[in-house]
Amino acid sequence: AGGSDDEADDTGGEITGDEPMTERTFTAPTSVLPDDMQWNAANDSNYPDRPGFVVFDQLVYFRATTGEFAEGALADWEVGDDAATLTLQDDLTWHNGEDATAEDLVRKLHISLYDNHPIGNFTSVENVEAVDDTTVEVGLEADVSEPVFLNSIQNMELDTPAEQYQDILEELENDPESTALADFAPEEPIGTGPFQYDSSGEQELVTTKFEDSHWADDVNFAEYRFRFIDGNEQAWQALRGGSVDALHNIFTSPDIMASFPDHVVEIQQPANWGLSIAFDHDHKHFGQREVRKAIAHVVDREVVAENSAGGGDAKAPVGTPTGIVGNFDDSAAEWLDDPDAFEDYAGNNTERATELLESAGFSREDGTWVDADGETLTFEFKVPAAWNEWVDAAITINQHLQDFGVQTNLVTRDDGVYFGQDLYGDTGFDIAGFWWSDGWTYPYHTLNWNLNSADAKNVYNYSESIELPPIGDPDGETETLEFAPEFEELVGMDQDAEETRQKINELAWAFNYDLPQLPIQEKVDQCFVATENFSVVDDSDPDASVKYPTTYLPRIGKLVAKEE
Amino acid sequence: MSTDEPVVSMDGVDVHFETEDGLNPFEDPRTVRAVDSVDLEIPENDVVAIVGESGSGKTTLGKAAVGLQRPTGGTVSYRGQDVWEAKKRFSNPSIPYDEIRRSLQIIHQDPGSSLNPHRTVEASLAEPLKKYQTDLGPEDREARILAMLERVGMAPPHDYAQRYPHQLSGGEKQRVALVRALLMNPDLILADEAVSALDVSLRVEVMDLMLDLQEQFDTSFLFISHDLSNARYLAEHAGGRLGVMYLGELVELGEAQEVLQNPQHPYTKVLKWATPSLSLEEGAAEPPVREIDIPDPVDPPSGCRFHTRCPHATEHCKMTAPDVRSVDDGARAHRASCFRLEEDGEYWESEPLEGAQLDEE
Amino acid sequence: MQRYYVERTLQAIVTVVSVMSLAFFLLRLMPGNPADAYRAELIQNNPQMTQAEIDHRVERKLNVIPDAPLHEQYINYVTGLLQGDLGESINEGVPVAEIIAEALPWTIFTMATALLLSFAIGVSLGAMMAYKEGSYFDNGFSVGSILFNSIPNYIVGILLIWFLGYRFELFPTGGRYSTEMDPTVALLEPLQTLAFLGDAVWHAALLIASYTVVAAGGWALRMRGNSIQILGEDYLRVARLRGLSERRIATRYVGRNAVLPLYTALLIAIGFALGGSVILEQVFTYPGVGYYMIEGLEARDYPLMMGVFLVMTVAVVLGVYIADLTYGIIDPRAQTRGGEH
Amino acid sequence: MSGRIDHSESDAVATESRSDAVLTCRDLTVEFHMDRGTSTVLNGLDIDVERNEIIGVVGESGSGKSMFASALLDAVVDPGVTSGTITYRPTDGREVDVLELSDDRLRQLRWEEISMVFQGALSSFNPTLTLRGHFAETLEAHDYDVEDGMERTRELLADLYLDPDRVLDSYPHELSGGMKQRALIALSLVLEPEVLVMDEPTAALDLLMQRSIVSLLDDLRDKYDLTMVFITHDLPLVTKLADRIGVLYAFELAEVGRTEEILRSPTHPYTRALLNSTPDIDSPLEEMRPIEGSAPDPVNVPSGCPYHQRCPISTEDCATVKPPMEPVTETHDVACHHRDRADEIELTAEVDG
Amino acid sequence: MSERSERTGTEPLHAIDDGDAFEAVSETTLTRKERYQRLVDRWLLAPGRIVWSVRRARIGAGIILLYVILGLIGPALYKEPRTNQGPRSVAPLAEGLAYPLGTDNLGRDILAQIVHATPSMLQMIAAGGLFVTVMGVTVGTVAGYSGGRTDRVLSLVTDIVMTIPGLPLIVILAALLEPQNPIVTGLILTVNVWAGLAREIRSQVLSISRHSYVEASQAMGLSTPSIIVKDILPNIMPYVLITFVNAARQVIFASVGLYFLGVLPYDSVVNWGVMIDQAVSGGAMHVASMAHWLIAPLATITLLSFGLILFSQGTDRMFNPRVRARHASTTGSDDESTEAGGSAAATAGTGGGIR
Ligand SMILES: Nc1ncnc2c1ncn2[C@@H]1O[C@H](COP(=O)(O)OP(=O)(O)OP(=O)(O)O)[C@@H](O)[C@H]1O
Ligand SMILES: Nc1ncnc2c1ncn2[C@@H]1O[C@H](COP(=O)(O)OP(=O)(O)OP(=O)(O)O)[C@@H](O)[C@H]1O
Ligand SMILES: [Mg+2]
Ligand SMILES: [Mg+2]
Repeated sequence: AGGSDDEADDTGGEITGDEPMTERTFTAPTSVLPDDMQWNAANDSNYPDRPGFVVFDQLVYFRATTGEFAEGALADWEVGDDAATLTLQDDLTWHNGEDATAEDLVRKLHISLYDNHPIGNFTSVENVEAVDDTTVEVGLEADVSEPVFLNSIQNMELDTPAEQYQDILEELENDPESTALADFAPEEPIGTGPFQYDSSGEQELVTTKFEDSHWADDVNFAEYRFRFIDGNEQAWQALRGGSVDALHNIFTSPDIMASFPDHVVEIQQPANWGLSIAFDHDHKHFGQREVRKAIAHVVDREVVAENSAGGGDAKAPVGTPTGIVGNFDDSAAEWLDDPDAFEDYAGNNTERATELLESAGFSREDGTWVDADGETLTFEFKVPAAWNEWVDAAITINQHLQDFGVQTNLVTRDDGVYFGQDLYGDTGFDIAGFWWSDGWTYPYHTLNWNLNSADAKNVYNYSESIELPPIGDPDGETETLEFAPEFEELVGMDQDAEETRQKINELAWAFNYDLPQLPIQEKVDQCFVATENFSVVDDSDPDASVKYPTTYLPRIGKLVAKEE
Repeated sequence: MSTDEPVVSMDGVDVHFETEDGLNPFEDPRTVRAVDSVDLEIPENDVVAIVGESGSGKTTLGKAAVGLQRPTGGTVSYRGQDVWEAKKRFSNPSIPYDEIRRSLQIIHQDPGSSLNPHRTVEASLAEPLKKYQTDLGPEDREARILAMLERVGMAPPHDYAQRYPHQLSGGEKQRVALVRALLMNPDLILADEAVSALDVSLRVEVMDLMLDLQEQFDTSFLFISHDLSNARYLAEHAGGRLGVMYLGELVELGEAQEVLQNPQHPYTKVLKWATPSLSLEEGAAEPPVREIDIPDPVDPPSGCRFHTRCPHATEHCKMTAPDVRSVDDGARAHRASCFRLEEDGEYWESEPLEGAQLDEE
Repeated sequence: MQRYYVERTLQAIVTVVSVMSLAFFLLRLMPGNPADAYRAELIQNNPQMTQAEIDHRVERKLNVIPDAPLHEQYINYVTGLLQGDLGESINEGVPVAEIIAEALPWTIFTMATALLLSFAIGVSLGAMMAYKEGSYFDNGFSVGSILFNSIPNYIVGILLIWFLGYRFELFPTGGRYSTEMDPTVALLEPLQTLAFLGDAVWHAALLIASYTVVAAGGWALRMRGNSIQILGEDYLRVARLRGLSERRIATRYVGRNAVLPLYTALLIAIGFALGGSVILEQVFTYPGVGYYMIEGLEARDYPLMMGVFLVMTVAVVLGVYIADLTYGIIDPRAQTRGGEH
Repeated sequence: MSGRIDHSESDAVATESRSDAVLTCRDLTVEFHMDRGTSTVLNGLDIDVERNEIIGVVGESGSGKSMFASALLDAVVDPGVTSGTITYRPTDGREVDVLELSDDRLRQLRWEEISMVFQGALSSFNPTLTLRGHFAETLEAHDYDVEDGMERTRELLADLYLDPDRVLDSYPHELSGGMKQRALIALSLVLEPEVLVMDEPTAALDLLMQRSIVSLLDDLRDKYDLTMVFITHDLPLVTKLADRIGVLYAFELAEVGRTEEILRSPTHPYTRALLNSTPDIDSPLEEMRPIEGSAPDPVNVPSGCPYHQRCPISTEDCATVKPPMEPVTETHDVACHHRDRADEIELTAEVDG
Repeated sequence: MSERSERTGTEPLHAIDDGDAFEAVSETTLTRKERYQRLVDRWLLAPGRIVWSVRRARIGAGIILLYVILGLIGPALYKEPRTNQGPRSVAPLAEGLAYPLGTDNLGRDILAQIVHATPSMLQMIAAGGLFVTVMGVTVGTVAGYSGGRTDRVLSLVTDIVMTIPGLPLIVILAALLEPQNPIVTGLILTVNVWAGLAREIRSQVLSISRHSYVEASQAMGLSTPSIIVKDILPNIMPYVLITFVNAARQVIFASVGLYFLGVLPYDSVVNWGVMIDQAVSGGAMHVASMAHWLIAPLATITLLSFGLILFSQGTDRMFNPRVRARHASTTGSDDESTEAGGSAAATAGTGGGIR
């Protein structure tokens, strides 16, 4: 079994850092047909994002377990009050042989700004300029704390060489509405990453080691291939059959993992997001805090998470719903001064739920909850049909609620309709599967997402302010809390300051008390590497939590080919 | 019911079928002239037997007579009322269509397909009663059916009543069909080859039964057969008439005995030749026709339609069609259409066709 | 007869046009649109992408989607169609015709092989069953045929993948040909061509097998019925009395006369096979037209779906059309019957 | 059944004397074993077919006529069992026991020596094969020279008033019933057989066509020196053609004799009834009457004389003792206990000439 | 003529005088019970006996009956499927009879899922089958019987509907209507299946209406509907039944296929197709210990489909009057020999049902 419980042998031996160069090929899956691929990430069709990770360099990389940023195309960065200074690696070379300079980064940032990239929240095109060959200064229009800023540029890749994008930038400068960027569809990428495009065929994309890359010294294999694989079953089979050496990120239940060869290791990374139940706050029943809380008490999150993970540990149940991620390793509680002051809604506390519902005027008739007007407490629970883990979780949640006498009905929806119309469109929902964080560890992001974001207002119609009692005293005197100003303040606050912590505690309490959403679980991404021909570090290494280990670890010599 | 009007009178009746699959889309669809300007009156309590080769239009004529085949020309009247006029939705006929429908019945050639295989004899027979004798209760219906079955010699009737058609012999099926027709109390029954499919010994039996019932119920019969001996048997017994059809035309019609003993049309003679008798005499071994096969009814010969086969045909026959001519006078005149009935005329002058002779041997 | 051809041709055209129009409007009535589908895809693939970014992208997608009134879109589509233009795939950004031209040969290859194979197997088996009517052989294979006919072909597909693909790893479970393969079909390179074709067959083997197994059962049962009927015909008895060899009787008499009525069914089945490939190709991730149908559906890629739908409809209409027009040539009995089959 | 053994013995003696028989049937029996019992559909038939004669076999529907025809070629459909003997004597003086032949020899005998025209002529052709194909394949199957054979075919077709070119290139469905029937006769003669067995060859046709074919057959017999067994339910049809007539009743022969003997002095009550029930355009009107009762079931043939239940002159004896086949004249045999009382049944059908 | 009737002595007795036959009335009346018994015998017992007499039909009927019983009383007798009612992925019989067919990845009893899915599947099948049958029979008979323009129009519509590639259309309709109600789902899944039946029935009706008994009924002035119902429909019943079965199979195949593709939405009510989908995506094909999760619904579907085909093969006899007569208790025995062999008509379509 590919458990990570066995040590050295599993990971294929120690990585010393001076492995000899080999002719090996590392093969991973891609879900885009290699023949159809085009390499402009801003174009919507057939952009191969996994291959993109090896061909292009991200500006910075993010270690999810520690919340730190690691260097990527940027060697250094500094975020001050009114400016951020970004310094490129000085040995960065484009695959076409040209040096990658600050001009290139400026081009990237300009294009991104024209393309509505979120750094536009802090700056504009005029404020971005190269200071020297490797340094770019970004003037900031408002206070931004470092993690918030870095988060916003983290998934940015240096992928716009002059050869391909100079004309496009010029066109955008002339006409910001131009669609030139979105229409551009280069058949071959030019990046700065450790592997460069070689060829693509019916089933495979071949990239070869780029000797001039910043990372070249740590890469000891000659090729990185991507094989077209569609669907999880095919992917598992490919890994099992040895036609790929890794899977980037596929939820895999313990039963299935058991079918993998012994030399396959699992690398877990916190995904920092997961399923929640979104309530329509405009709904007659779900707009009531008591109802939401009752539901929270009824759903046994541990069971749900376990079911959703197929009995494995790939989903961590949310311990205490505070709107802070880190349930995977309990790091969430570290942000709280007094974790016990928070309601944990643990287990299947029907007594408490009954109390709450009765206090809201509901009564139970023939095993069904009915409100004071005689209306049944009933809803359709919508989930996207193709998200199997969610469906499994929803089935379980549904079961818990039905057992408690809430008349629920699970409805699976076409993905497009679900996201396009139920969540972001007109059809709406009573209760739907949603997510309660968006991948960042810094609590600002998650709390903002739940309490203050456009989604909070538009998707589940959350109010802009609430009446909040003091922390730990739900029955105490309430005070009005306006969310928007709170978060505006928090954005610029130094993450290490005590007042920042205070604010986070207060907002977490607001979350815990009012339950804008009910967080159910937190996902753990699963990456698999076959260690027959390659060695990889254990997932306790913080670098293994950079997304995706299969594409990041080779850069830093933590995924290396074994000697032939 | 005692009008002087004939039960059915057909006046210049044509039935032409259009066949759709012509080879050339621009060509007019081809027409089968199944029945061509036929006049025929069937008075009450009369028997008319029609004979002719297969495809000569007997069935079509018969169906036209009982109002099951709409004529493309001419009129068919029931006691003076135009049948198809009466059927029209907003017409105001002197005799309602329902009554006409009831009065004209049919017995089919094929005993096998004349009864619904899925219904017992009783169920089949109950249908007309349910429709026309609504006052009868189920028990009375059953009693009547049983009585009728017994009347036609199917005893014990309740056994037969519960049988399915496949459990009946051909003769029995025909009897049931006969009963079904009779239960409607019709004025005219079209018996379309009603005995041809039966075993020889059964034919006489069924024909006798028909004669019997015709007598008893005062029903007229239009009896169709390709077998001259059967037609004769029935027609002569009832003192009825015999008609001969050839390619859609009624070429000869008259008292049965008269027609047989004194056939006027060469075709009637051919039929007579073809009807085997128990005689030991070596009849003329060669058929008295020039051609064995009947011409294609889709494209019937010009002039007299029989000229292609007639042993006496001349060039004249090829050109002109003969008129109907009465052989003798009288209400039920013997008539035929052949040039040879004329004392003189172009026919006698023109050249005989190849293989034909003017005079009989 | 000619009139019949003209009418039949007209009818075929009317059919295609009506089905296409129906499909055109049905497609656009479906809940969700390309932008929604795209949003779903973005969300699914990029959990860290911010809402603003996603909105921006979706908005950009909306620009690609024609937003003229429906009837105008329809007219545009039809005029395009008349000029041989199937439109451009919203999702893939390439002309639909290109996608289909690339995918169709593969579907035709697999489905035609499967159909012909199933037909050949079914017909021979059915004839043998009829000859041995009532024997253990007959009973065994009858039940077998019924049983196989009771299983949807994609389930057979799943089972085959399961056992031959995953368990024993004898066959690949997806894709058209091996990565290493250089797709060559050239007379000058017979070896490579052969290797390539062999590889393609190997890849399609399970797909073909799952269709074949199920369909063969149906053909066998029909062939058996037809043959049994013919075995009872008078002319067969006469043929035996005339001293014809059993082989001639089996082929020229029983075989031919029993197979002929299946000819129409075969052609129609060929027509429907394209449409029938949808689930199978999905199960085998075999990028043929059926696969793109679902791809198109998931992305609400109207032009792509319309294109695939058109191809499938035309295939059916063509199959029925050819069957109707040629049956007379194939079966002399039908010649005089005209259009009545 | 008690009478049967001795009657066949005596009959064997009687027939020995007869001269040039092409086919001699002795105790020819066909049985079907079915769930509800054994169905004897041909019961101990003894009959000789003389060379170059036309023998007519008549009987009502279901009396076993077709079974007799099939049995002559040992071609009774499965699972029928044929027993007894059929001796075939070709011109060269050999004697062939038809029922004992090996498969190969039987295959040769059929069509080359004895051929057959079926009751269902209209469905006797392969619908997807032209008539030329039928002729050619028959010739090939018997290793005949195809070219010669086709020449003969043309002649045969012409003799039958058919246009050889048109007919040979047609598919069966393109021909009318009469043409098909004649083509089938031609097909049965293409190998120049000695004996032609015809099972109701004209039943489905018009009278005119029937009559024409019958007269054609007469010509053919003379031209090709054929021996014919002509089976029909239509007595008048065969009287013009046949030299002798056999009357089948209930799977057994009731009476055999020269045609004029059967017509003039029918001796079996059944024959007389049959004659009486036959419509005829020449005979006076009042004289037709049906045969009462119905044909017996092959599983339960009445004991004794099978006709006794329907016979107006039957006695106790008839119900128990089976009447043997005994000669009335040298050429006229009948199986009836009351052959002397035959006159009691009025013969209404008067045969002239 | 008395002379003749005397000669025509085939009628053994003339108990009723000639004229009376026409006026005869009954002296006895059937009791209600007797009549009721006759009806029951004709419509229920006789078909039952016939089905019972053919092995294939007997097995088929047995299987179908099993499912019907399962659908009717199964849910009441057997426990409901619930998440975590047992351990995850228990193999069949691994824990005795607690989970006879094992459990799935959520610890739900698989037998319970199959049992509780049966009613909705049966509804779906019945709805689809009925829809096809009613549509097909109506359109087919109307077109075939009335002829003329009605026929041409209906035939054209039928031909067009028949040509629509069924599966893609269903996929679109399913996405369009998102049916949750099994009955609606059944209708959608058979939306174009009726056309094939209609076409077939039309030609059958054309040939049946050439039978002279139909003309005789017309001659009797019977109304068209009654001719259709009494003279024509009984003849096409075997065909109708076979099509019903094929439609049912189409429903099963297509529904499972579409659930499997994820095109059909599903709700809390379990469903065989959903089970297969969940099993496959849950990896049952990969792990031997979970194989039962996939095999159970597969076998359930196959068995039902198998039963349906067997049944339909046996049922043309049910409508065959020859067989009927032999099995009717009210009629005397019949001596017709049984014709052997299954029927040619009963063969199912090719291509696995969906096209
Ligand atoms: N419905 C029809 N459509 C087209 N042609 C028809 C139709 N009915 C009859 N005919 C043609 O009309 C001609 C006369 O047919 P009809 O059935 O009246 O002949 P018939 O004398 O009754 O022949 P038979 O003795 O064979 O019953 C035939 O050539 C036949 O093919
Ligand atoms: N295959 C069979 N199995 C059992 N009985 C049969 C079979 N074929 C015919 N019979 C029976 O054999 C008997 C004689 O049949 P046969 O065909 O010889 O009659 P036929 O005199 O030729 O009658 P028809 O004039 O109707 O052709 C009939 O009672 C018939 O039911
Ligand atoms: Mg007729
Ligand atoms: Mg016979």
